[in-house]
Amino acid sequence: MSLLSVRDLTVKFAMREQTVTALNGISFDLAKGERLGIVGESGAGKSITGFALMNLLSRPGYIDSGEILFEGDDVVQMKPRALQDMRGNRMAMIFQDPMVTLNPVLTIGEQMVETLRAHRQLSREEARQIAILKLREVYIPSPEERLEQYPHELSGGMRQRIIIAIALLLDPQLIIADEPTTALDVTIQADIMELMLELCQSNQVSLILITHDLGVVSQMTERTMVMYAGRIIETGSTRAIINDPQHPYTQGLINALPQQTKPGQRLKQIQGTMPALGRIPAGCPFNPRCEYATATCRSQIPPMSQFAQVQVACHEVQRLQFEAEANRKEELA
Amino acid sequence: MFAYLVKRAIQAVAVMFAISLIAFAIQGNLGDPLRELVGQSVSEEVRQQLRDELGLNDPFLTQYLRFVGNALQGDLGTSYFFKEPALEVILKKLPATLELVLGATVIIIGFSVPLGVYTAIRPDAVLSRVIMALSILGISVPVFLTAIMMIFVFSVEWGWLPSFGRGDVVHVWGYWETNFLSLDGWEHILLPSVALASIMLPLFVRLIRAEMMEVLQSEYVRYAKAKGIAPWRIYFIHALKNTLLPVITVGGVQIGTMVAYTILTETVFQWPGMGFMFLEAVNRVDTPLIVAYLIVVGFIFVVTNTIVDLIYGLVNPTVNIARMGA
Amino acid sequence: MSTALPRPLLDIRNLEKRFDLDHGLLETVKLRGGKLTREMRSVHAVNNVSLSAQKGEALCVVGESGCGKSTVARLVAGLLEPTHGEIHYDGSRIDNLSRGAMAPLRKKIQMIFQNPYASLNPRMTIQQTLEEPVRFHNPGYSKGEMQDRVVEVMRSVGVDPAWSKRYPHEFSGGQRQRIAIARALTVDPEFIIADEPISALDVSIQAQVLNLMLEAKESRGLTYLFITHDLSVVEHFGTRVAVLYLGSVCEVAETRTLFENPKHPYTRALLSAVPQLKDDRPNHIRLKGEIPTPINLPPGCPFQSRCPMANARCSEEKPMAQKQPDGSLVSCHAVEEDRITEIA
Amino acid sequence: MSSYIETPNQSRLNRIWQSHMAYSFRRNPVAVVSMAVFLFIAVTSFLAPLIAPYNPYDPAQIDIMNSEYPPAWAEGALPEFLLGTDDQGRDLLSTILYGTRLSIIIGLCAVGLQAFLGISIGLLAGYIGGRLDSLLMRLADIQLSFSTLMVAIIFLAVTQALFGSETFNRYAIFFLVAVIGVAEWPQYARTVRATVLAEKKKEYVDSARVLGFGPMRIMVRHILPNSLSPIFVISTVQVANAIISEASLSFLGLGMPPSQPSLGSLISSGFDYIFSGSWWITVIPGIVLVVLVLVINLLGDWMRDVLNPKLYKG
Repeated sequence: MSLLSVRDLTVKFAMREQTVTALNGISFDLAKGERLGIVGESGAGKSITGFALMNLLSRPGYIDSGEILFEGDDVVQMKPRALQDMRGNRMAMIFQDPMVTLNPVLTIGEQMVETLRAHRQLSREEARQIAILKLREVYIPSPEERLEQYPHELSGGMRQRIIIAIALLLDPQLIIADEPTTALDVTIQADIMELMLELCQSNQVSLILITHDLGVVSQMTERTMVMYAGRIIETGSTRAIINDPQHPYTQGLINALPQQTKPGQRLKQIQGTMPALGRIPAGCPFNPRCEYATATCRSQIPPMSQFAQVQVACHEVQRLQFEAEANRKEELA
Repeated sequence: MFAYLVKRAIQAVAVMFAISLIAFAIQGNLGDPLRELVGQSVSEEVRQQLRDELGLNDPFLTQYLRFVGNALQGDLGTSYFFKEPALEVILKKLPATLELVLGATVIIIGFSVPLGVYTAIRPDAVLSRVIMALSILGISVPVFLTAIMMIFVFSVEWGWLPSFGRGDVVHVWGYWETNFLSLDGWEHILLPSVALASIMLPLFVRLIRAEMMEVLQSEYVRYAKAKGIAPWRIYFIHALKNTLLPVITVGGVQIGTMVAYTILTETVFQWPGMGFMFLEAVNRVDTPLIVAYLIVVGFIFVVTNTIVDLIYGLVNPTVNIARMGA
Repeated sequence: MSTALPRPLLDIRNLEKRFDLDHGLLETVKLRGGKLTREMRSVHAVNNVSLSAQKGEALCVVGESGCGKSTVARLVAGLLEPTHGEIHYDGSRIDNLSRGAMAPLRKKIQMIFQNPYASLNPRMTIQQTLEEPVRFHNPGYSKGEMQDRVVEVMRSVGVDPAWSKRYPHEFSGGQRQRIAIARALTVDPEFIIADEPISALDVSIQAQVLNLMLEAKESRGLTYLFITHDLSVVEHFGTRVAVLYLGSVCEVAETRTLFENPKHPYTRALLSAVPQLKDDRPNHIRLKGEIPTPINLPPGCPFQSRCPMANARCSEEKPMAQKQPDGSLVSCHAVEEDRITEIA
Repeated sequence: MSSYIETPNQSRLNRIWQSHMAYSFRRNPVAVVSMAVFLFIAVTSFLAPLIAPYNPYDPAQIDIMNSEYPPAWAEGALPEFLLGTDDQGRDLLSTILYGTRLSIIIGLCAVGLQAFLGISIGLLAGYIGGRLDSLLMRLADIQLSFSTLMVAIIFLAVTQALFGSETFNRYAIFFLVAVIGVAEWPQYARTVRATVLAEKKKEYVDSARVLGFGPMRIMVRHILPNSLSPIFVISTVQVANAIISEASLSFLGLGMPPSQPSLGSLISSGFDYIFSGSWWITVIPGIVLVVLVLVINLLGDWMRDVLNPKLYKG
């Protein structure tokens, strides 16, 4: 049985003028110990997915329909008390910007101890000892001193380590990490990624890594899900997605990276921009930007189907494959 | 944060210096001390002699330094009307005003925090809407009008509560007589302190609500929820502490306004405090008393504001005066 | 290959910029161990930086946050005044000019900013935003000439001139960045300072903007000073690269040389830390600790606290830039003494 | 040379801006009603000389024998005095109309003075910065901590004692405008400075500097238009506050004299008669005052919601 099973999850935002759909019937499964990457550009709905899994959407967002089965319980139907017991305990979250995630007026110690005591019957001292242990695990020097410090006294990288330590405090089954390294510098980012990978593997924790950076996904996850305008458009093993993407958007995303083009040459760009919520076109949401779009694409939403090594939602995937083949032959000839 | 402390101290001294200059200017230009001393029917020669004796012909600086020197020793002149040292007159009236301010402060703090927090947590509840509607009405009614209306309703129409004076006060120590040790005292102080609180309370409710709502939107509150922290702890530990930081600064500024409003409240309720005394002194052109009031009130402002600044520094970990030298 | 080069278009010599943290006498006084001491804290944002760019080049400045790369850009743009050092443009010194004397240069040197949501005045239409600099620098232009100019730059950045009556908030981030580029192009500059122009944009939009900048470079013969933290962009866009760490230059080299044969330990660590698409294991050089704050820097090499090669000399003496056989300039004692070993 | 661009810009800017404002205004019944009530009070009071049944400033029309008649609906009323008469026999309706006009004029003039001082000082402090900025802002903090009302009471009390009531009463309106206007400058100055500082950091200002524009042009053309929202919002609140301040000062006898009553002095003169049952002299002008201030505050609230500026605090 999978650890997490999401079925037809739909999230809407009740704006003043209209209600817009931010997540449109997404479904996926996550096995115990598996690391899944959710990739997309801003507005794709990847962060909303992360918060929806915790049932932590803030107004005006709400889960409209669907179910999120986590260890057999439906998170969507959970009572506030049950949610509170689950969050931070069985399912933990790492936020994007470590500079604003920790409460500025509480010491690191207070913020760690309260998390432990919210879920376990522990004395302050016991909780403190566990906190120190976990800080050691994330390689924080002199953890006893850190507990007495306030967030503003620590650097961004240090804070993100502490946030990872807090996520691990109660040995959760699943960690959702929302762009955990985006706000950090490259050298620090590499450290944090390595640390997360090591901890997930050694503790058998499942990970959902939400990011816009294909490079990060490539190094951290086993499976990848590509999102566009509130839908999953392609999913499969990370290797398959990176090496042989099928959806024109995924292809475009990878080809647009500067590494994919010879220096000085024009990058292969995707035209246009991601549509704003509420202005998502009929049919395939990608059709206005897609060079392969047909009349079908403009009217019908493509279903998910297995193709090559991945599952992809594209009407024209076969033609694409055919053309790619032809191009390759041409190049060879 | 050594600089923080020194700066506050220097500022306090500078403000007191400015107040003393103003007070001195008023003393020199308002009324004629000779007339108060000897009346009109004295010849010009005797007047000049008296002026010399009183040092009124000395150069400005000498006169000012004498004024400050006397003030530092607690000598702020003698009230023309009471024929007593001005400072003593004020000190006698001070407890009445302080008790009034205390009563109002307790009401403001006691109600504004729960109401502000409640309306921030449940912005759509009917009760919140009622509280917010009342609060905007509250800030639209001037203090003196609230006071009058309360007298009209509770004293004139229903006759429940007394409309003026302090009633039976119990002597505690020195000049301090208190309202809080007799039922009659409580009855007398109730309306004035409610009236004094009436404009500040809605202001604080709205301020706390606005700050709290902003804090509740913050990333760290969302993070606390994601950690499974209980709601009460999120509201009262995570959010409230951050909410109160800006509220403290605004609160410090409002102390001045509060003292100003005591003048209005005391006038309506004929409360025998400093404010009421000040207006009487103005009507009687009792210059030493006016000057003394100015200095005492200025001193209270400076002290309270400095204390508020220090509290802010202590509460806010990013200012951090608790760890000096760090 | 850099020996017989003509006079560089931009020449930065020993540039320094400090920001004082403590203003006034009082803040410099500290209570230490019961004694009053006086100390000035200042941020050493840029320390003794020398760089030059030839005409037609795209000089990239890379580094992590706090390395002073944006400060360098703002110093060259004249938004900040250097504490020490000189900036020469086309043979004449520009860092000490008054605003009036600077005016003719403003047409030549333009700047593109990071955040497209803040770099356009929200209360001005696109037309007004683009017209203002044209009018300001060409008072003699007729209304028709001005209109032509605006239409021309809008076309050249791929924004439909029919939208010129709209306000910035009606455009997406990518389109705003195009408009910001258009604004810089209105005065027909020859040198463009681009401060992280694509880092606030989505991947698919980054490619669009980068292509636009490449096009402008070719069609207008522009020279770029390109500030970025993204090494993959550098490899693609830059002709030469300068790596900055804590306000000092570690290494300057031709792009290809730098990527094929990085020499400075920091450059190596930086390159190895970029997550690669095709390889599925993070395999980077781990640096000790974190970037120190640039407040009151200690003597010696700025990188010593994290450098795996650091020794006693590194903590005492600041390394000078040394020319390497392949033409790159490296400031590192270890490289100079040939102590660098392969580190994994 | 810039006038050419200014005009079309201004009107277009207004059009866009107003359409957004107008839309949210139409959708907000509280704002619509508040505006209607405010306009009603403002128009009737400014037309007081035309529509008021009596002229309270004309001694020939006042008869002390008419004093303390209750409003028309109460027992023992005279039908010609719709809202009754005050202690001096003046028609209360007419006196209220004239008094409201005075209150509004003093409020608007005082806020105009505040805005002029505060915006100039705020722009200066924000744009120049440095020592001048810290000095001005410290002054503003100190001034604020003493509170407008306190400063006004002391200033007016001393002035009154210095000049004597007769001279004071003659120029009371100017003293009031001056003291409320001067004492409240920090509100504007701090708000404007905070916005200027926030705007100055934005890259469009840097871009204007790189394009070679001068500081005056950047201030006026770029920064000021983007600082207007908070100025609008605090202006409404300030008018409400100024009217309350004026009423409070007049109530204390430090403002408008009873011969030329504003709403505050009317309430004050009626207060003595409240115990003898003549409640209307206090209550009716009191209600007018509260309604006037309330609708202005409600409009301010609405404007704050629509423009949502980041206001200065703490």
